[in-house]
Amino acid sequence: MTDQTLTVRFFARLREELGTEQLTLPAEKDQTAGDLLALLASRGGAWTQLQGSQPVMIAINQAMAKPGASVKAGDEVAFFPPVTGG
Amino acid sequence: MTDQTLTVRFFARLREELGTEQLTLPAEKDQTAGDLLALLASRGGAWTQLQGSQPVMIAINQAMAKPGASVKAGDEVAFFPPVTGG
Amino acid sequence: MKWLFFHRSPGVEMISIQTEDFDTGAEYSALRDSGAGTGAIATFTGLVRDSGDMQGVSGLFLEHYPGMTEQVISGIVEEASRRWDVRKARVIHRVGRLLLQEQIVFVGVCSAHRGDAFAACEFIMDALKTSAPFWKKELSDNGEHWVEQKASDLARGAAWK
Amino acid sequence: MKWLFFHRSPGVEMISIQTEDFDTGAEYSALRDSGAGTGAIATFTGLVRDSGDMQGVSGLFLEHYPGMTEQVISGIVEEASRRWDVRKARVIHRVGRLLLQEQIVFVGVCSAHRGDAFAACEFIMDALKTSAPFWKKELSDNGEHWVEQKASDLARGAAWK
Repeated sequence: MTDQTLTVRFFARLREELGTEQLTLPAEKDQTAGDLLALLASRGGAWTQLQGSQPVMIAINQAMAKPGASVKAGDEVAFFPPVTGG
Repeated sequence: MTDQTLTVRFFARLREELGTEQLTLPAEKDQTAGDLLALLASRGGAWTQLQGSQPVMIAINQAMAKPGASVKAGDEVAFFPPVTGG
Repeated sequence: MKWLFFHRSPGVEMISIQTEDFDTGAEYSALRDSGAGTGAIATFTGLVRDSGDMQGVSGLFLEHYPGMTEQVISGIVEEASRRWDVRKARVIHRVGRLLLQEQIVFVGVCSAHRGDAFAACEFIMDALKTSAPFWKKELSDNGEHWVEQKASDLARGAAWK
Repeated sequence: MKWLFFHRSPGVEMISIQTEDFDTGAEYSALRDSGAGTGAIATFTGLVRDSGDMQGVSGLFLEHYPGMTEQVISGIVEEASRRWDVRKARVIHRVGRLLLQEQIVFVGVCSAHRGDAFAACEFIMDALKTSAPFWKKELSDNGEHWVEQKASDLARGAAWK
């Protein structure tokens, strides 16, 4: 069911190193942003850095969030490096 | 002797209330800016405010000074209210 | 690529993420035109400079998260408005490819009092550095390189808490 | 009535006491033109507003102590340059008769880093308020009245010591 998916977006260094700008994943019950990171890291290769030593920032529906925050169908979840604007 | 004088200047409210922009006074030995204020205050009338309750700021040769600073022939001594620029 | 985002009273807050350059003089004029209570206008403009991470930098590429960026900056300006007297605020951040010495960011605050204008302007700028989703990549003849977040920026942001 | 006062490296510091209005955009451009190390420009502009000392204020008359004013401001800018990275600084203060909402003072600082630009700009402005020999008289339909020094200005000046 397309209703039961969530969108994952990547920015900056992560977007480049994963070669991925956007993904659609099935939404699971009781899932957190941290669970998504673990799931994606299990793909191996460049994806392992999502659980590596470098910090990964999380936004859920365009607001900063912590790894323990829950994600649900329809959410837009974004992963990116620490910001460096201004 | 004109060489043995000093110039006294007044600004802002003091200039207006004393009706005086500039004075030439004889320079005395071992004189301080405070001595000048006392001398001028002894003129009476509006001049008494130079030793009144309102603060009087002092500059000697265009640099801020304290009442105990000595003044000598050739100096430019200025008296004015606290500054209010900016 | 240019978004204008108005929040609450129109004209009080202007936030723009844009590729084009901006005219700091025109921004100042727009801040100044805000009624008789105004006594103080503080502005900050950031220019592209070598971060020191890489040799022979010729410019930057700036990426951002459209939509989230505007929301985050709007929240920062709202927080500044709660903490200080802010009559008007304008924030511009450029994205895309920028050469060394080009203007990258503008923050301007108009207030009744100078202490509020300075504090709100600096607060917005510091918060933008640590929480708005922008990322800089340094470009040079030898390649390109994502800029790392500076501990000093995090410390400046945390100092306002 | 306009003095230009250059100190040490020409162009690093510009101080002007003048009756004429000034163009903040042009001042910004003059600050910006200062080489590749520049990353941050902070400006402050003060506008004439009712001090609250008097009803129905229509404007101000500003008196100063020619010669001393420029020396004091130059000393303030030098102190700022010792404490922070200051690539260029420009200070303009108007004197004479000014209407409500007219520009009265400009302080602009160009630096390598934003923290230095903000701190030096605010320091110069605060010090100018407490130690440069300017005096304001408020003008209204009912007469005129010398503005008293504010305790808050003295406190802001002392906070930098």
